[in-house]
Amino acid sequence: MRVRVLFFALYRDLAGTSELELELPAGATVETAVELLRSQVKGLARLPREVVVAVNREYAARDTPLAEGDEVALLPPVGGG
Amino acid sequence: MRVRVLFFALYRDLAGTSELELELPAGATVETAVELLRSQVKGLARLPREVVVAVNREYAARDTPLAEGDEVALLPPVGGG
Amino acid sequence: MTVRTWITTEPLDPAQVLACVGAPEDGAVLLFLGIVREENEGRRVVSIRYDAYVAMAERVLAEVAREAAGRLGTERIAVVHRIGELGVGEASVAIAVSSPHRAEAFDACRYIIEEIKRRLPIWKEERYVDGEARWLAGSVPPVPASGGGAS
Amino acid sequence: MTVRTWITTEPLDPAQVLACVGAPEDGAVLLFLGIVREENEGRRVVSIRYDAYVAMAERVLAEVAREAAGRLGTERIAVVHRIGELGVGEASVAIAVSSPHRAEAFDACRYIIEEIKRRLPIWKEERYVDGEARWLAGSVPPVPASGGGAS
Repeated sequence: MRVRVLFFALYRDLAGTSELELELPAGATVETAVELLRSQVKGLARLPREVVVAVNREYAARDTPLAEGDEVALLPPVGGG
Repeated sequence: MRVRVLFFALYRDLAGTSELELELPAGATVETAVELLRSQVKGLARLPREVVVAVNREYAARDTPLAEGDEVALLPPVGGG
Repeated sequence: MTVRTWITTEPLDPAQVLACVGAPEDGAVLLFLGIVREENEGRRVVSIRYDAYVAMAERVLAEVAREAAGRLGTERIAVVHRIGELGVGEASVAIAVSSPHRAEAFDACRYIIEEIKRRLPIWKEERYVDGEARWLAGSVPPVPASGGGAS
Repeated sequence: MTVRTWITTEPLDPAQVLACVGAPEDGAVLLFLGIVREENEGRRVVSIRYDAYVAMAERVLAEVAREAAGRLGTERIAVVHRIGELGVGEASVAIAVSSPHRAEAFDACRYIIEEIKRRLPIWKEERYVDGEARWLAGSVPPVPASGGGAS
């Protein structure tokens, strides 16, 4: 399956892009996606362990299962105001 | 000595005036003035015990000594906002 | 810039009060408005007449604002209290504060309105749709325990 | 009247946000403004660039405001967050609430700004007079402990 991955702020700087498509094995979770990105995308090897992930615009746990077409966002620690 | 007495809100309604001059004996305190007013001014016999008094625009204790020309105000419980 | 407090019979202008505060080092601005409500204790209100011991209210309001400045850490405070007859929806009090951080702004703004309700020599006569009017119960302000003998 | 929240790149207008709240039954109106400060952690700031995951920030901001409405007891809440490049003294966030009594207004307004700082997917890149820029450290938002197995 394929998901759409978004990068913001510092993680966009690390990834060198704001967005990419990622091919994942069946049964993949958020954790699978993060580890794949870490190994496949130059710059993301430095992604910290505490990376926050949102799936379809909701904060998501590491074991959240992913589905075809999901929007997966990698977020540095946040804060408006 | 003479002091100027001011009445506000409900106490002005009770006194039937917003202001009067009061002649006091030497050594008079706030308490002296309140008791004199209570006995001399029709309507002020109903003045409650908890009457708040300000002398020269400062909240004052009952034993505060008064002086010639003081501005003594009888205030119902207050509250702006 | 310094603490500004005043009493007025004119309608309040929130923008004017806000314009009294703010500085390059401030990250938080807070504006509070107290408004005449259409209902109080189950009765339909037409207006409230605010009576004041003006000279003393000006003094106490300035004192409250100075105390709040101590909590706020800045002098950027503006407080205005309106008196006279106010209709439903009209503002009786406007408080603006600004400070580098928000915690102090919330604390100081809240302090000012609480002390206004506790200590300001102002009285409210509420007027109802049925034509009746009554003085609202106030609170007994803090009074010194003793005048301390002869002055 | 209902809760209103939005994200914009335009300068904020406090009067517009204030105008979104207020009702005849309300006695308290509170307006909070968050402002770009000229100094942070001892460094002289020129501007802050606010980056956002806009679609999600809109969703989270609406969620925060709905939670605040539960505390406030009214739906009279307006919150706007600005993004893009903001100079010193410009407002990044404006929050207005109104309610019958002041305690709930202070509580709800404070809740909204705290949750905005804790949960809103927005990031700040601070730019300094020396030409340097850096992403400010944010906070880790509350994330569900488990995705709960297959969906």
